[in-house]
Amino acid sequence: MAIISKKIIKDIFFKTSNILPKPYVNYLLFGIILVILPYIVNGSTLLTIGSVIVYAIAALGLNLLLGYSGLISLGTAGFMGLSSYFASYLTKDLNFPFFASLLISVFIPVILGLLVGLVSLRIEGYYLAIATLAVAEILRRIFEKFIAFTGGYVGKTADYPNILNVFMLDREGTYIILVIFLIVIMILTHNLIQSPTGRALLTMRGSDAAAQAMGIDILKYRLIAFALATLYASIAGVLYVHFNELTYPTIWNLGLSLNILAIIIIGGIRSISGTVLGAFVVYSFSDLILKEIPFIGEIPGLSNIIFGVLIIVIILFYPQGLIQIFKNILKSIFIRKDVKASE
Amino acid sequence: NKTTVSETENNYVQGITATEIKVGNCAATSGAGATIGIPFNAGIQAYFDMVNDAGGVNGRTINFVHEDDEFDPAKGKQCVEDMMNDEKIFALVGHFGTPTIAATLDDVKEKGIPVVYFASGLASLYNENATGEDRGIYPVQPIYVMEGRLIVARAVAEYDSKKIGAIYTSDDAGTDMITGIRNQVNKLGDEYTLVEQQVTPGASDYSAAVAKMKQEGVDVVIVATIQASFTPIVKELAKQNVNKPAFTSYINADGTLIGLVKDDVGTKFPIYANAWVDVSDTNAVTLFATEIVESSGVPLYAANAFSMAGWIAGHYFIEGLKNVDGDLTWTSYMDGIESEPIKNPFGGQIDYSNGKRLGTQEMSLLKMDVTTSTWAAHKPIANLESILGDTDLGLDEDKSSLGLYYVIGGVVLVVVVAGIVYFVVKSKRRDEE
Amino acid sequence: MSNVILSVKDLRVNYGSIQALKGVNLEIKEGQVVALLGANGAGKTTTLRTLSGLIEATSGEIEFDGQIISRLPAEKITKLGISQSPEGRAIFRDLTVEENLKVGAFTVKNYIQYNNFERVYKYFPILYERKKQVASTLSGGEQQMLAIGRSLMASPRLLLLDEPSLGLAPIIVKNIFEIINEIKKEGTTVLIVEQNALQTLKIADYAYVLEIGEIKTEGKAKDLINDPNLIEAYLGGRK
Amino acid sequence: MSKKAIVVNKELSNDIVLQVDNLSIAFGGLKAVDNLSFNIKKNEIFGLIGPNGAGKTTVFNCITQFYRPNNGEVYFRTKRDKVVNLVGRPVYRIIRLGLVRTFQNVELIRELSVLDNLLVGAHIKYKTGFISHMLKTKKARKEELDNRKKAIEVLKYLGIDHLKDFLAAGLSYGILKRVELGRALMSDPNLLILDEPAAGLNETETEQLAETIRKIRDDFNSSILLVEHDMRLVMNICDRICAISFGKLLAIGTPKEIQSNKNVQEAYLGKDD
Amino acid sequence: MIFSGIETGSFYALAALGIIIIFRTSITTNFAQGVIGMFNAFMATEFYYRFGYSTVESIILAIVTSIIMGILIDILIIRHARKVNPVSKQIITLGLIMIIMGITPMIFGTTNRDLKRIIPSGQIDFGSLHISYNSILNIILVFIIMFVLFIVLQYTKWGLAVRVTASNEYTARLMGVPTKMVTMIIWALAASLSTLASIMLAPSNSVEVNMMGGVQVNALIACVLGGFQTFYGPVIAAYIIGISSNLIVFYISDTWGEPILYIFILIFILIKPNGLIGKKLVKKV
Ligand SMILES: Nc1ncnc2c1ncn2[C@@H]1O[C@H](COP(=O)(O)OP(=O)(O)OP(=O)(O)O)[C@@H](O)[C@H]1O
Ligand SMILES: Nc1ncnc2c1ncn2[C@@H]1O[C@H](COP(=O)(O)OP(=O)(O)OP(=O)(O)O)[C@@H](O)[C@H]1O
Ligand SMILES: [Mg+2]
Ligand SMILES: [Mg+2]
Repeated sequence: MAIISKKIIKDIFFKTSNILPKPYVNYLLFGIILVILPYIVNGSTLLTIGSVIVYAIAALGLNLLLGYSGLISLGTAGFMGLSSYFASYLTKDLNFPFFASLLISVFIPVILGLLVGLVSLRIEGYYLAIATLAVAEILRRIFEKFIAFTGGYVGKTADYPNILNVFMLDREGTYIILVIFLIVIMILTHNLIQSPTGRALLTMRGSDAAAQAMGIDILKYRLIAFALATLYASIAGVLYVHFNELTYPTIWNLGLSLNILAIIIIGGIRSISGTVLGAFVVYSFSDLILKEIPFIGEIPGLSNIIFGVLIIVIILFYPQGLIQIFKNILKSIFIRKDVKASE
Repeated sequence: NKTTVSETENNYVQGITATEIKVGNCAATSGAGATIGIPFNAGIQAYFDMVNDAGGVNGRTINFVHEDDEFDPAKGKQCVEDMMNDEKIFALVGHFGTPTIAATLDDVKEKGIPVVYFASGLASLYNENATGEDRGIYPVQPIYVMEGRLIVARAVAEYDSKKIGAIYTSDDAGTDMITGIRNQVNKLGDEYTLVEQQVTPGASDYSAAVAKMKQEGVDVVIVATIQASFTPIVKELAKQNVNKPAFTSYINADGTLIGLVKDDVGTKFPIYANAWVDVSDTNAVTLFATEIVESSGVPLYAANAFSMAGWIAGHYFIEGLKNVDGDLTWTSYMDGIESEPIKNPFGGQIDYSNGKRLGTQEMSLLKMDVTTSTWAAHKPIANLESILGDTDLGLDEDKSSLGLYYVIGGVVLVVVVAGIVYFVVKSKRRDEE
Repeated sequence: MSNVILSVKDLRVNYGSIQALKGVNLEIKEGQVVALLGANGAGKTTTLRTLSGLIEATSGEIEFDGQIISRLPAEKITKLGISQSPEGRAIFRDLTVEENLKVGAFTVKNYIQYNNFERVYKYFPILYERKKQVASTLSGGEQQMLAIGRSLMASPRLLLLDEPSLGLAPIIVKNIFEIINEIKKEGTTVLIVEQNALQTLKIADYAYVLEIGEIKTEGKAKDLINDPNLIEAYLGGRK
Repeated sequence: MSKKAIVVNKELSNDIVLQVDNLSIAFGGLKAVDNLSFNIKKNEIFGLIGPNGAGKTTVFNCITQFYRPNNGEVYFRTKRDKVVNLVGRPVYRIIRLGLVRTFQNVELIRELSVLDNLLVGAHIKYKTGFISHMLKTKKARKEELDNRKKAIEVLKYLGIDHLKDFLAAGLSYGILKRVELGRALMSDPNLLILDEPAAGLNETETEQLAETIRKIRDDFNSSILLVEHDMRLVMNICDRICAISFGKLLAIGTPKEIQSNKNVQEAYLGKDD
Repeated sequence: MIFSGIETGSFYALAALGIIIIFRTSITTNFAQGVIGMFNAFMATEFYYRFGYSTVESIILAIVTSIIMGILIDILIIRHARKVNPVSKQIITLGLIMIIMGITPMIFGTTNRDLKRIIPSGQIDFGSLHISYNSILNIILVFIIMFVLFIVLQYTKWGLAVRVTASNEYTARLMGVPTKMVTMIIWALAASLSTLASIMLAPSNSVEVNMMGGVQVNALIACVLGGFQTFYGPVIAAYIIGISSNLIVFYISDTWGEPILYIFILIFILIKPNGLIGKKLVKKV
């Protein structure tokens, strides 16, 4: 019995840590666990986990961009915000159906993202990072000041999506949509990074010269990377506004972009499961765990301090991200035994 | 007029037991909003401590719970749900932060939970005739749009100013106030003109906006901003020697601000602030000061506008409670709070009867006294009508319908720019290769 | 007989779980040219890096001129007079040639620095021509010369050269060996790692042969050069 | 450059693969390559030698369009036996014509396995786009499988198939050089340009390399252009050698001729002891 | 107004200089630069109000604490982050922000504070233009600091040491450059620069947790506009931003002034991708 359970655990963990092929099963399994959650946890925990999912989606896009194409963007929050306002404006003010609004809301940020991608041919490294920051700052000012569209500092609300007038979703229903988006995106991303496109992106990151010599069109792949990163970010923005039923200018600030960056660094760059893990750490650790600890939760700000320390400690000791811990643990548990057994 | 305690616990509404009433709020007690949230909650707690020490209301003590939402509306929304559904509070007291309030207004209405005191002057709280699920909303603070109008009225009444300058922040407080200011200036007629300048809250340089005031030669300057921007703007006015009387919102009628600006301003120009609280009533102030210091242990809070606001929030909730007839339920509470006008401990009163949800409509005028570092009472409490003889108290907001065209225009612009840049980059690349 | 300037006792170095050096013993006499030979991956570079303090040894002792240096940081070791031309050149890519050389002389006084500049430019005239050029745009060989020149700028007492001839034209390679002879005459001790075993042995006084982290053979260069077995077995060369 | 320059159709005699005509490039005042001309024949191993800083790498960069020459043309016979001028073409298009290079400082991708690094070399063989890759369509899967097979063959050919799953980051220099060679071979080039392939190799490895290069010429039916400072290798395998100095041509000829050329000896080889 | 732009530009310049020298040694953009300054501005008020030091003394003491803080950050964190890549280092500075933002209200309470000017009053009048002595002092002080730093970084051995530490830390150590010392000095210097900026800004504003938010963003943008390769580029850019933002707000639009400025800057770096001063580095293969 014990042996069987160990084997099952082993299978599951190894697959999620990308050691064995076909991680679809694991992603789906993970999805099912997420879907069951609403029946277990209370409402506000669900909201927290919903946000985790939203930010995980945006972080997956940034992971593609930073981890694979080596381009760094601090504009994620701006793009998320833009799509969230579009989604809210289209569904609430103009009564567009959910999917139509999703398409349009995602289209505009992606065009902007492509623009940044074009620019990335001329501006690189930290210049690009700060240039994207400037783009996000401009967008945020627009969110603040273009009141007719954004509601200014009062923010703007939206409803839970209403799909084809058939499914009038409630919070749990919207949550399930979030989970579906996350899992589908995880699978698609997994496919992509294992494909020639993924290799081309990595090559471009490692060496411009080698990439070009091997026939990789830098412009094309930078555009792809930016398009996907903004696509993910803006999907996340749309989901955010429908799940939280609101959007507000100061959410979409530099801090959020940095947090999303923190997700992939803490979770593990170039790792899908790492990114999701990172999102859980960054966006739920403080709320679900730290604040529940009696002493820490009571003193305002203390949980922030502890979390700040934690981030630094993780980066100093696990530069490859937390996913590395899992892999190490699993390796030390299973592989050694396997080797012995096979001898 | 006594509330009878039901026999079986099952009959109690949420948040009520035989000995306790649980109320709560979500406020920022960490991060940037902590400056407001912590003293505010301390004020509420101080009032409840006082009530509890005196035996509570009808044998029930008040249990005040609160959670930190870090001024993040998404967290605030979660927190409010927590409060309503998990903590099962009876009422929200001191609902905090404009974005969170805007985001949760529908939720709390749907739930039907009473909300007493909003730490915001959001225009959508204003309702002249609340019925149905809108009934549970009890704004206390003045609505910003109304305040904007009041400031103009005061400026005109005090100095007969024709050319009114206004510097406002781009946040909700500033933009709502400027709406009221524009509105009132328009109403006054053609001989009155408005010079307005928007500034970003938390900017590090306000000199351009102030220079504009100077260039235009305005008669008075209205500083329609939150506290963080008030100090630097006033300092800049002094620095550039604009030296025109300044009027500002009740938000800034805070003793601690005087210390920050008095060295710069000196006697160069007078500064007036609206006030919906009257601090000249020494009894009320002393009571507040002793209680808050005893409860929070922070002497500074005795002169803190936010803790005073919290105190008022506690007061309004308790006064409503005292008026309840029969079993304590949400409906009976609403009936109770509407049953008679409730006096503000620091002057003025609010009447919630017949669905009136107008917030404070009358304000006094204070004048900054730099020698004693206090806001001295200058004019007593009055409403628009008594200041200027203006009888129209409504808040006609000007909502432009141009939004859609701008949006479409913006979208087209982005697409066109993207196209142009694409072709430029392409052709450039062809050149380079 | 001159005295021992560097002695290494039972040096062990690990990269994670990989053991790169498994107890290396060396002794270098002042004023000699000593060659450290061995196949790819034998641990030659690791030895040099450990001597310079860039890698910390797991155990063992390094004594330089009567002082234990195995626990000193790299910059202190350089100050004591050990200077290295590292594998892979490691030039400062965004600095000019001149600035690169200047950094090489970080530990010496200004007047010495001027002499050294002259000397390096004499050895490698091409560097003088390129002195204002950003180092990353130099040709491969020019970068190699820069790395060697930079290590000479510190007026070292012990010079560590890691594959100095890599990427250099035959004529310059000959030069390099002449330069080594010349600085030897000035009293500098040289420890050289080379793939080009025969040529190296010709100018060396003494040689060690490393194999997978251990010294397998050592002896006078003259003797080793005439030991065809050894050359065949460890250095993969014929002739 | 105008488009015209690109489509010029030049008559090249049938046995010539690459013709460099009056190539010049200068950096600031420095003439790195100065009016250089040479040609490479089919199935020839052609050596380019010269002192450090003579401009060899720069010539390579001008041929592969990493640099744009100030002057001169580079004609190339493509896989489809068409003659094109390379000057003015985007860098990433060159490989499609059948010309591929390696680098003086190995440019492999550390995060990728040896096998994946080889697959990068097959980039131009993929016809599917990133959307099919995301959806993992049937066509995309088949393509990947085919190329994988081929990569393993190439690895076997170079004798490093046992390393296929190792990350490039942890491998020794000699192996990396071979992987880079393998990556270049994945595109079935008809001209292979190698920049100092023997640097850092010991003598045995260098001899193996010489063998491999010859075999590649025969098995892949391609020409090879190489720069190398290891004279034994160059003299051993090259059919013809071009020696340059300060960007200018010194001599072209067979290894023997070059070895005995006074100018070359003086500028490059040094006097024999 | 232009003058006040110069003054604001000086604050940006100080902060930008702090960012750029950290970039040049630790190759990371330090997002915590602003909050470090904010914290030490609180320290200055603490020395002034609680311990009764004079304004100048308080400021000097705050600079000292900022130096200590910079050294601590280096010893406790940055020194151990050698193997950490630049992007992860940015996240470390994000962690620093969280810690400092959390600690500040705990130590100093939640009320805004006031910091006095060094020269409390007095001004020079040029017609309608009034310039306070304190502004002049600020500007001169900043100019002197910049000048000294510039000379040190450009013409001394230590300046070279800073640049090689950034270029390749391992090799720098091999050359005998005490890189640990260099990074420590640089972090201390950066912390004190930003503290100086916040202390100069404080009298015309007030000391509060968010006081350096705008300065931080503008300083970052100044670094890009000026180029990361020189020390003086960002400084010049900081002044340009300080002055032109005032001019744009005044003459073009109060509401959209800042976005317009940012758009101009974006267009500019599109045209000159390496900033005002930066030169393009050719990558050779
Ligand atoms: N950074 C590193 N991480 C892990 N292993 C390493 C590292 N550097 C070297 N090694 C391993 O340590 C051993 C010794 O390497 P070293 O570079 O010292 O050899 P070498 O004799 O200089 O070889 P070469 O002639 O190729 O330069 C090799 O097995 C190598 O794979
Ligand atoms: N981008 C550049 N900017 C300035 N000078 C350059 C640039 N690229 C090359 N050079 C100069 O052009 C000359 C030729 O360089 P190249 O790299 O072609 O030499 P090489 O013949 O390959 O030498 P080696 O054998 O040392 O690799 C060198 O002197 C080099 O400094
Ligand atoms: Mg080596
Ligand atoms: Mg070369």
